[in-house]
Amino acid sequence: MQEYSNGHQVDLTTRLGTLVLRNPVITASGTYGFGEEYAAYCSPSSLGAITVKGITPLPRLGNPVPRLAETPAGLLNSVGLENPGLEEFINSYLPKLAQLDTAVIVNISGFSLEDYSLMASALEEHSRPKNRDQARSGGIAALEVNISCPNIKHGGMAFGTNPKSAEAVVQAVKRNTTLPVIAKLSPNVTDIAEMAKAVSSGGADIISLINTLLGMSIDIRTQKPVLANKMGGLSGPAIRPVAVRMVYQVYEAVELPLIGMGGIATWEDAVEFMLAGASAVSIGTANFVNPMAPLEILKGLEDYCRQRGYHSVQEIVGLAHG
Amino acid sequence: MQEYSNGHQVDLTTRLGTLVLRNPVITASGTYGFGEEYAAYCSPSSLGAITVKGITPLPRLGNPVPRLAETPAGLLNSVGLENPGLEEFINSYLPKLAQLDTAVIVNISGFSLEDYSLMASALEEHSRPKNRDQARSGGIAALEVNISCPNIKHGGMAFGTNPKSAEAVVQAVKRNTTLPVIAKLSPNVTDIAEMAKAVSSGGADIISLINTLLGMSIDIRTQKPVLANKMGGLSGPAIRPVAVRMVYQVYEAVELPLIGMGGIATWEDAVEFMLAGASAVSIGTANFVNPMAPLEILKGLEDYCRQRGYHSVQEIVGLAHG
Amino acid sequence: MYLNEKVVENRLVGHPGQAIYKMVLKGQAAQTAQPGQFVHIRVAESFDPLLRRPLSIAGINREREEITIYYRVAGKGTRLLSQIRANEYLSVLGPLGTGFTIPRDGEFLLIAGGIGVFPIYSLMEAVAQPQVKIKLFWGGENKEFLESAGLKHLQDLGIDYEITTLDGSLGQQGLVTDPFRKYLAEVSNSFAGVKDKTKTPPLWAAACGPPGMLKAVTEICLENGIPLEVSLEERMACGVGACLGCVCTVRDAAGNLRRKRACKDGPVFEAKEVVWDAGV
Amino acid sequence: MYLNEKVVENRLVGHPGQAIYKMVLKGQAAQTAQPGQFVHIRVAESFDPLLRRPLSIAGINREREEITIYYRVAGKGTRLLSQIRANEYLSVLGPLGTGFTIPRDGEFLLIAGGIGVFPIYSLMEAVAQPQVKIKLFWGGENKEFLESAGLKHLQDLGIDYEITTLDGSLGQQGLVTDPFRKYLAEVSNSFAGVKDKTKTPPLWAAACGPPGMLKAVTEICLENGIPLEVSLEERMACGVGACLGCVCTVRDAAGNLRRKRACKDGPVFEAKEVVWDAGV
Ligand SMILES: Cc1cc2nc3c(=O)[nH]c(=O)nc-3n(C[C@H](O)[C@H](O)[C@H](O)COP(=O)(O)OP(=O)(O)OC[C@H]3O[C@@H](n4cnc5c(N)ncnc54)[C@H](O)[C@@H]3O)c2cc1C
Ligand SMILES: Cc1cc2nc3c(=O)[nH]c(=O)nc-3n(C[C@H](O)[C@H](O)[C@H](O)COP(=O)(O)OP(=O)(O)OC[C@H]3O[C@@H](n4cnc5c(N)ncnc54)[C@H](O)[C@@H]3O)c2cc1C
Ligand SMILES: Cc1cc2nc3c(=O)[nH]c(=O)nc-3n(C[C@H](O)[C@H](O)[C@H](O)COP(=O)(O)O)c2cc1C
Ligand SMILES: Cc1cc2nc3c(=O)[nH]c(=O)nc-3n(C[C@H](O)[C@H](O)[C@H](O)COP(=O)(O)O)c2cc1C
Ligand code: FES
Ligand code: FES
Repeated sequence: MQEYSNGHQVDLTTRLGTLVLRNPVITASGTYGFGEEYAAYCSPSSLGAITVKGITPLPRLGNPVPRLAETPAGLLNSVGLENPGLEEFINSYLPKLAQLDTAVIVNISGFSLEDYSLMASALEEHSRPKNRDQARSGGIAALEVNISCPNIKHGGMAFGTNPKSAEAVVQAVKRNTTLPVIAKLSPNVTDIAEMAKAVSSGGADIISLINTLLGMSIDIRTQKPVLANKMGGLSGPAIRPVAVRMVYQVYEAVELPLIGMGGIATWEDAVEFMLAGASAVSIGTANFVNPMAPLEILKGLEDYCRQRGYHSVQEIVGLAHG
Repeated sequence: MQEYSNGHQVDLTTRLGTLVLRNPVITASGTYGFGEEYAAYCSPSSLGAITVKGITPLPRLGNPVPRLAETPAGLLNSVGLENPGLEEFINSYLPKLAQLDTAVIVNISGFSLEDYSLMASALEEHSRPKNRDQARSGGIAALEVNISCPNIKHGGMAFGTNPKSAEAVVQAVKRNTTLPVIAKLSPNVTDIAEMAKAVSSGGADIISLINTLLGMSIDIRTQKPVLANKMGGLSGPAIRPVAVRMVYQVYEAVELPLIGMGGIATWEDAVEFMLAGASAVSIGTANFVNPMAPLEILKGLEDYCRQRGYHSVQEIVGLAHG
Repeated sequence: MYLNEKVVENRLVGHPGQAIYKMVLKGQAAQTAQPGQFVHIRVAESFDPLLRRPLSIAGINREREEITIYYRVAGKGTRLLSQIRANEYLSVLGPLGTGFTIPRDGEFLLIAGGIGVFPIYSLMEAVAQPQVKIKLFWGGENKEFLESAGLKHLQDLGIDYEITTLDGSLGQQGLVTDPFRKYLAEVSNSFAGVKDKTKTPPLWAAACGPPGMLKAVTEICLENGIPLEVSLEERMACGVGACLGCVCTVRDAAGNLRRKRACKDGPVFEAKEVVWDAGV
Repeated sequence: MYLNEKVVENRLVGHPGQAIYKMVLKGQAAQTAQPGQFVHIRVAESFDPLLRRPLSIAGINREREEITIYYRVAGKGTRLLSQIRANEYLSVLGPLGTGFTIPRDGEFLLIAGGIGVFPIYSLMEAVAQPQVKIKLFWGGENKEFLESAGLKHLQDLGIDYEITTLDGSLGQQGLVTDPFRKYLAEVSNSFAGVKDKTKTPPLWAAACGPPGMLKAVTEICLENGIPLEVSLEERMACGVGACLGCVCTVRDAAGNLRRKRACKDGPVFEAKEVVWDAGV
């Protein structure tokens, strides 16, 4: 690629169907709070998008503590969708989020199809940018449908492990919103490609993957599970090979743009996901380890593309295939 | 438990149905060769059992290299069942194995029901101990039915992700052997309890779990998958929380004795699996890191039991439940 | 703040069996550190262990730009930390969290259980004496532990303290709540004659230690009408309020259960709002 | 053997940009080590990185009970290794594998590509000179690399060598196979008159380097009828033959493809049996 000088600009713009981001680096739901907590370390305005903690129709206390257990290169969590509920989210959080200079993705979870429909239509009203400038920075940029939370008893992951229900949930959301709909897949399935096809039939505009792997840790002193909720979701570098494999498989199964996540901690990891087929990447657990991770990853992605002569970061998407 | 002094003997005998082992520490298939390779570091005679590399009816070259990729706290492998084939195994390897002072578990893999039947009946002939002494040390102690290898194109994991085929495979083996049959489950399924119930209906005497998680790693320099076979099986400490969770779930789903494995590297990990419901543990990838691991684990298990006043190591099995 | 702090000192203090270390970090953290806050330290570059480790700020020296930390080797993270040598640099998040309120008058009763004394050290230093009178109640396993965890330091500071040990090897045998309760009874006796309660010096209390102890201290203080702050320990991931991993349960003004984050809303809380053993 | 070896020395040698280190280990490994064998080192206690790292034995001193290793920092494992200090202990498996055959007469031609020269160092030391004449052909990226990887060491040893660099910054520009091929042509010319081939000194060859180079050297040696041994590098997990991760492909006497394990059956193989680019 000698035609490009080493100093050329790399276009970072990331088009996920109608969702256009200034760059492909997103923060993952549940790991970046509501956009404020990490602002001092890693400004939302330098990110492609932020994804807020999963919201449910009613407020939830979530699970009892302990909610965290560390495992080799991994983290088990059983937060259990603690969140202020839809109304409080709209009243207290959304106005602040709308002021951030970044695309805001709202992650929604429910226990029934009605829950999902309800949230989609309530958020729809708050999604319209008030002016042209907000098209990028204000309001809600997209809805991420969490059908894959392993930490709640009913619904949650159950929707995400059955193709029919997954399709139905996505359809319910799609009917009640004009926003781009991201379907977030659970890795706890036999056939991830089948799940991807199902949400694609349901009308998803984008697929994000993976959520956490269902895991467990036992305290040999107390002889009881470490997590009060017994099981939890495994995230972090430990799960990266599983996530990369699933992104690779889903890229071959459907035509939709993908947001890849699961253990991304360095820019090299991000490149790996993009080569596997992700158009954008989401950073979760790595924030806890290194709050600057999203920025370092963005810089590394850009340098990688520049050094290899790509004009746009999107040129590397899916290159590991074929 | 003050009635026991600190110095009491702990009975390590491990009864897995009719398979009786002198202690609960086993080495996992594919990680301990044919019993010779590690003999200098960790004598088979100190182990409860050794499991040999997966055998197929015909010899196999396995997959091309690279077959290994390291990931955070994990290892991807795509050996692809390289093995000398049934005949050569019986002629060249089995006689040496029979001389080891330990129980030998033969791991079998096939591409059709006939393959499994064939291997079971061929090995049946070589399973009978020639004398009383060999009941513990000679011949074949059990067959482990590998329906979960992710590294071969046909058969293998396909059997292990469909309850009906899993049941059929176990049945085919069971019909052709008098040896205890261990069904080895794949973790790459939505519902591990369902799979356990299926192999239980098929007549399995023991269930072992987990085999490797399907994963992938991409080389960002070459922009190709690191493994020549693209995907491989993820093992090592990274997968431990998933394995513990599955052992815990299967313990509640079926009555069969379980052999737990997946990322066990220390005695604490082994205790964790036993508390989750495993009657014995198998050590795989940890051998590569520390060839003395099985011995250290055995010692740690014994000390744990002694310090807590258990007379038999089997008393701790399943304590994390309820 | 996301900082690179220089390790000035990192060494075992006291009996090797107690495995308690003192670490001094030089850098910006000292500038804003408050007693009760903590730092979140990355103990190694590797992803095993993955998470940072939260450690209380036990000493603050703004002039020398140094904070002091005491830690006990509990597992693989603190073991790795103990292997760091002077002049190496550590990735530090902090100071994090909300610290103790520092009283300006009256008597400040400090109750510490085990290594819960560490954050109390910086608190004692921050209190202006003798305007405020300090009295510390500290309970530990045994003499060896107390000696390793800073008994001499207390004596040097000239602090008024009472000690309990579980095995009676030093001070009174029993729980730290015993002398604390006894002391409060004495105080209330000595003021029994004073009708106008505004004339008695105000009492404040702060506690750090295992949950059982904190709960007992809370009950005692509620009975005696003494405002108490407690420092809670929860397993933490982010340390900045983003992951909701470290919550404790409180009852809000309306009587509803709510969660607060130990890392951001705490680790120091008003004891009266905390719901112990929430079970949800 | 499963050993605890003491690090006697571990330091950067040569240009920092080349990141080549020399490590000396004291312990039992030296007793049985043979040129071409390797040690399998655990670089840290953590599980990230998980696996041991295979490194060739580049020097053997039985008297001092020391082996020498040269390594280039390639990734996180070797980076961690470079941080180990003298007097620390390392968990070492080895010596492992099957080494080179050491000729007792004639001329021994050694062909090394890049860091493939490291195992060649111990091989040269093991050859009894001058009964056996040694000639080394060594190709590298550039002058800086060759200087860092031990050029001076070669000069000290008084070995006869020819150097190539890809950029021509030292020695001849090009591939190491160029001077090797040229030299063989000269040798064969000089013996052109000798009818009785048993009268010419026997030629032996050994090579270590990247696969492309080894393949080319193999072709040259086959053409010239020179017995060649090659040392192969494959990713390794166990290092002892148990995992089948590190195989290479050979053709057996019957013409069938078979696998051999680089860690146990190799890393040194007879070049003529190796099937390059097996594709299966
Ligand atoms: C706000 C805060 C301040 C702290 N200040 C100090 C201090 O000043 N000095 C000090 O020695 N320790 C302090 N701790 C505790 C310290 O963080 C843990 O001991 C440390 O993280 C253990 O890490 P490890 O890797 O060594 O042990 P691990 O292997 O992670 O765990 C060892 C044992 O400790 C338990 N454990 C781990 N983390 C926690 C936790 N956060 N809370 C309770 N139990 C835990 C584990 O279950 C296990 O039994 C503090 C904790 C918090 C939350
Ligand atoms: C028998 C044998 C002897 C060796 N002797 C030496 C020696 O004397 N000196 C020396 O510097 N190196 C030697 N190597 C190579 C050395 O083992 C690797 O460089 C090292 O393991 C890389 O570890 P890392 O964690 O630093 O890099 P990683 O992060 O693991 O990898 C860095 C890069 O090296 C590649 N890589 C990793 N392992 C291997 C491998 N085994 N073969 C080929 N590529 C690999 C990776 O794909 C990656 O591109 C030897 C290898 C073998 C198999
Ligand atoms: C503490 C924590 C909370 C999470 N909460 C949510 C959530 O509310 N909704 C959701 O869709 N995913 C949630 N996730 C999953 C992450 O968004 C992400 O899919 C997963 O952690 C894998 O990425 P990682 O390995 O980079 O963390 C959570 C993860 C963690 C660690
Ligand atoms: C290199 C390698 C080869 C393996 N080969 C087999 C095999 O032939 N048959 C089988 O049933 N399992 C095989 N396994 C799976 C292991 O037996 C074990 O189930 C898995 O690795 C999880 O345990 P671990 O994390 O302790 O390694 C292999 C694993 C590895 C790492
Ligand atoms: S540790 Fe993440 S919210 Fe407190
Ligand atoms: S590395 Fe395991 S067989 Fe060679």
